[in-house]
Amino acid sequence: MSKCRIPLGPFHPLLEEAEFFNIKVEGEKVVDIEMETGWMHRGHEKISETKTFTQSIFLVERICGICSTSHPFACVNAIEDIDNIEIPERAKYIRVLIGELERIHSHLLWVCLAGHFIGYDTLWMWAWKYREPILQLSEMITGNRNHYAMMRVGGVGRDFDNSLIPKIIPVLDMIEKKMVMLAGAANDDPVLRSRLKGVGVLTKEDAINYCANGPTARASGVDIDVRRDDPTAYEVVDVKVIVTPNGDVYDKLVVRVLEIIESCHIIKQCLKAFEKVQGPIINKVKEISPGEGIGRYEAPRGEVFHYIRSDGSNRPLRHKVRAPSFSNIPTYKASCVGIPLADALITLASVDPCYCCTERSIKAFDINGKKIEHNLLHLSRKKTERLQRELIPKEKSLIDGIFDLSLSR
Amino acid sequence: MKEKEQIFFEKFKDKFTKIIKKKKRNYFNVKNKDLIEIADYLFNTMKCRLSICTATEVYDGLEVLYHFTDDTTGTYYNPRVKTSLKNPEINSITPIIEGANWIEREMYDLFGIKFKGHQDLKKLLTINSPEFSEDDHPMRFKRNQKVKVKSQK
Amino acid sequence: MRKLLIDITKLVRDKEALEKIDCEYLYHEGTNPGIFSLVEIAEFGVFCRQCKEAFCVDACPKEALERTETHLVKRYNMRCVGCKSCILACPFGTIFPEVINYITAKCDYCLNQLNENPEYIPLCVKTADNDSVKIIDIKEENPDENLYFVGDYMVVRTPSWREKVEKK
Amino acid sequence: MFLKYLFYLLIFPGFLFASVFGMIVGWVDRKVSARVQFRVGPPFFQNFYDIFKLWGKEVILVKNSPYFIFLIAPIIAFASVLITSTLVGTAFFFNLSIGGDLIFIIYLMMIYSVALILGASSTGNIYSSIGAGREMKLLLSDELAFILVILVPIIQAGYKIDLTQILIYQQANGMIIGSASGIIAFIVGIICLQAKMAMQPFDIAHAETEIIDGVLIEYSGTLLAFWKLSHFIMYVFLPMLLVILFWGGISFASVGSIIAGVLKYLLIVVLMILIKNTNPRIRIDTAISFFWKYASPLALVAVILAIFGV
Amino acid sequence: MAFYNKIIKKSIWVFHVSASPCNNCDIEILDLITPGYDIERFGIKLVGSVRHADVLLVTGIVSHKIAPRIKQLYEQAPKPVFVVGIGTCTVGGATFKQSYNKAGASLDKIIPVNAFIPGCPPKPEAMIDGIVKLLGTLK
Ligand code: SF4
Ligand code: SF4
Ligand code: SF4
Ligand code: SF4
Ligand code: SF4
Ligand code: SF4
Ligand code: SF4
Ligand code: SF4
Repeated sequence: MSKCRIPLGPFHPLLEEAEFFNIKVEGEKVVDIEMETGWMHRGHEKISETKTFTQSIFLVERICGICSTSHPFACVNAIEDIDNIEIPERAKYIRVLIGELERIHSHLLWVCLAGHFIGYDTLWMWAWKYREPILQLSEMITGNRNHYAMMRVGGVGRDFDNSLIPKIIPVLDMIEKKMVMLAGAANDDPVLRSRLKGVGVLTKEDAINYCANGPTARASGVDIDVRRDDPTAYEVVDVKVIVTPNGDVYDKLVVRVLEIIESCHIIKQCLKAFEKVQGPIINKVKEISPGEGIGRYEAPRGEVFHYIRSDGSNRPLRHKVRAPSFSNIPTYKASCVGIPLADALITLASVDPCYCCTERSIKAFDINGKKIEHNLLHLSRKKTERLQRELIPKEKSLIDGIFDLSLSR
Repeated sequence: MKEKEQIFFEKFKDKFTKIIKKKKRNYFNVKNKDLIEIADYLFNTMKCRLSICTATEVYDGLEVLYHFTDDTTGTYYNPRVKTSLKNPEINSITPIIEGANWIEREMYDLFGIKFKGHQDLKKLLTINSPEFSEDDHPMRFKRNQKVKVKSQK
Repeated sequence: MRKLLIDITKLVRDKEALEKIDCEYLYHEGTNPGIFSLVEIAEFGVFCRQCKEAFCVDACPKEALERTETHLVKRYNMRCVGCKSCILACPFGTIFPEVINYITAKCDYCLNQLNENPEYIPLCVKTADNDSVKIIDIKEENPDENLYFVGDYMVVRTPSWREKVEKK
Repeated sequence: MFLKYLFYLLIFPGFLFASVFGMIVGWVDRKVSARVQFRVGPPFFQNFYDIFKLWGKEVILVKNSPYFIFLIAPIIAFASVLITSTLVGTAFFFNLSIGGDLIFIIYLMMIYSVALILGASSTGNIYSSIGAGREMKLLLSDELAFILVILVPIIQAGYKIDLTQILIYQQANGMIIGSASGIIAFIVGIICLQAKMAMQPFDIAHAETEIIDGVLIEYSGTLLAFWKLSHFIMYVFLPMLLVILFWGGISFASVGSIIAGVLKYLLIVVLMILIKNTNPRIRIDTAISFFWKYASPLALVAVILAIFGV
Repeated sequence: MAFYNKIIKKSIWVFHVSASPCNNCDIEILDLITPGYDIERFGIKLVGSVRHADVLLVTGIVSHKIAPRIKQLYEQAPKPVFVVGIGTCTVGGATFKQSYNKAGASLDKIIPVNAFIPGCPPKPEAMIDGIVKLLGTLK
């Protein structure tokens, strides 16, 4: 029986872990997945060594545009960890506010793309419609739609304007209402449920073994959340961690939707605090002493990890970045094998590896990795022949007729 | 919670050198031969999660820092293993932790550290790249390229 | 006691001498090796008049310069933006434009290596032309030979106003 | 006589009318979809621009593929769609038909699908071949249901396989949709149309996010224009076919009846667009089991009911 | 030809090529087709296959690995095809200027580019403006 490899990608933007999947299928069933990475490799860690600490914050912001405040957040955490720098309370609230706004828009983006992936363009468009106000809020608060440029070592770069509070609350209420609606719709819609429930299950053991984190792990019942476990600004707010037991795509959807609602609650706590907590937003940092620091932050997709080693100058000597997807992507191996191709794609997407542009360039390889553009036609015919045999042995004659035609061109 | 940490440091007292303790962060040097045992203890007994490993090139060699995090307390345990510049080799921890697969491949790619016992050690990021051959490791410093070292007067 | 000697007169004579000197810590390839930070510390140590109301401190827009208790002026590299206003403001012209950069380097006098191996010779010493940087054994300051201590590990050879002050 | 048929084929219910009207309905589709998605949607002439533009673009042939099939497939498909639309159109507007035209229509529809499969598998692209495989599975699953659906009016009209005969029967005895078997068949029919038109939830062979437009991936320029045009024409005659079969067609007796006829047609179109916009794409195995387990048996029930004249 | 140009201006099918970007430009491109900006109003549509494309929207610094693929894509696209570089990345590399995995100083060293839309990321309005300006150059 001929197996066939479907190349997926490589036009897929995922920071250092941009991927190119070689999906080995038998018919429609996935038997193996292999990933080739490095298409988007830009060498951040090396570039960072040529930049000052302040500049690296903006560099890591550009690791990825979706959670573009998570990386700076973790980066400043790491720098502050070297010298145990404390930040003012108001700055903490501002950091939390930005982080949670980002989480909302990122999770909504996931809902959009998941919708797009299962061919539900209406869901895509609707979720995007609700995402747009969040971006506008971000623009109001930080001045930018995506790359916020708010984080600084020792605080934040821009104060929050208290007069914006009445504008933010209605948007949050709207989002919350819509999310409740979406959760209900996902629960009721039989077609949607059949596409998501029980699909691409990642067991708890696998999640732990593969060191998964973030919503991917939480959907599998692993109770971790950096915001609660190792808070650096989040100690000022209450964070409820959402954990679901099943690990399928449906649970991943549920976790994300509930997290959006939780984020709305956290933002409301911040807004309440802003009226009371005034004062400086940044501590002056004069020097970073030699040493090493670890910073992490719960990005929408999981734990962002930054390790910074300083030699006392104003540049990092080593700057290690680990995006959550780096740990989450290898879980594909556990969750995608043995399920139909159409499901594999949504499972791949369910980890949320910034999956907006997978469907790109085409190149085929055979099982030995040789290019097979030449006999691909032959292969595909063979496959179709096999399919017809499997599918309807009785009506074989009709189909055979058709294929004789195609072979004798 | 504190006890777990103490038991750990008691148990491996004579295997650690140069322990740096900070708030929620522990760094300690270990020997290459003890690495697997310590990783096994951290991962399976203390139920730590392997966040990532950081390879760094320092003046006299390469070092790899393993970042294990205990999610119940938010504490980091960072064993540091040193290896030589010429022939960097470290024991692989993939037999214990499946998730280390890509991490070690990445370090092999960028720094050229060979992991003994890794099933499938090939490049991760610059694989099949037209620019980088198999022995190009872009994160390594090109030492003393422009400098001609003169004899000491 | 072994100390690192910097001969500023010799360094200044040859314009490119500074650029040629390499540093053990090549973390930041090519740019700004540790010798710059050595020269900076040296010049704040021996050239700077340590004014009571320092113009340079007042001129700095980012409050990166500060006077420490020992009257030395110190530049904090996280705050400096390399605008070089301080160079213009100093009435004595004691700050070299070359060494006040936005991106700074750090020298630890190769203490790491020296601790392990006292015979160790740092790379800056190896690469410096005509003995402008070397390691010497020295007990105390020697104003007659223009040798002054700066900090614990460094000795600078240069004519300095400190000579006259001390002679008085 | 010959000229008249040529006129039918090329101008009125055929090529010119079907293309223009199809593009307009295609615009309605895009516009309604956009409105459902809170968007404004494209301008009225958008599909015309698209087709004209495609006409002028370069056609890229795939290396090492059988050019002949690649080139001829869209033309065969277009021709078969065109003839179908002429057949349906003449019946719809002029109450004219050749004997046994329903059989023709079923065959021509199948030829369209087969041409699609052939064209797709001739490109040598792996996504195309997956798309072709899916198209074939889909064809095999929805075809039975579709034929059963068509059987219902045939049986009700007294085993007549002409569209005109069915219309005449309906004029005499009321619409077929009024009967129990009629309504069941009509519902299954709409679902079959959805599959035939490759609209969600059955756009499995085109699945943009899985296999990049699947079957049409390698087509460009004029050839792609042919495919698009065929698709637009299907917008015209498939709903018309349903109107004829179940809903008594259109009568030009009065303005009111004309409007009623147009409304019937539009209702089906809008229904299809709404189904498209409120459903995700389903998996091919779900689709197969849906058609074989639910749709076909349901249609069969309708046929049995029709035989007993319910 | 003039007539044809008029038509092509009204019907632009774009294919989105992401060549090692930070994703943000890509997301903002998706923004364009969603309710907020809805460029289907102007007949601009995102397509999945490069064979159907009239405009290639390229984002990102082009890494060594992806550069040959980009060239291939450009060749595969049916002419006439326009290339628009979105974001500062394509212009000169932005913060990634020093990257060791960057092929060519800017996108036009790799494939011919008709327009650049700088910004990091460019606002959706800027992208619409850029595309409209590009179309304005067609006579
Ligand atoms: S986690 Fe994903 S979305 Fe977030 S910054 Fe990293 S790559 Fe981008
Ligand atoms: S103004 Fe010049 S001399 Fe005075 S403290 Fe500043 S640098 Fe030294
Ligand atoms: S003249 Fe210069 S050195 Fe003297 S007191 Fe004034 S500022 Fe200080
Ligand atoms: S160069 Fe630095 S220290 Fe000097 S004035 Fe400017 S900011 Fe201050
Ligand atoms: S770059 Fe120009 S505008 Fe910006 S701080 Fe320096 S002098 Fe001022
Ligand atoms: S002493 Fe060492 S650290 Fe300092 S400049 Fe010389 S080589 Fe560099
Ligand atoms: S003005 Fe702002 S956006 Fe423009 S180059 Fe300067 S920092 Fe960047
Ligand atoms: S221009 Fe800016 S936003 Fe766009 S891809 Fe490059 S770094 Fe990201």
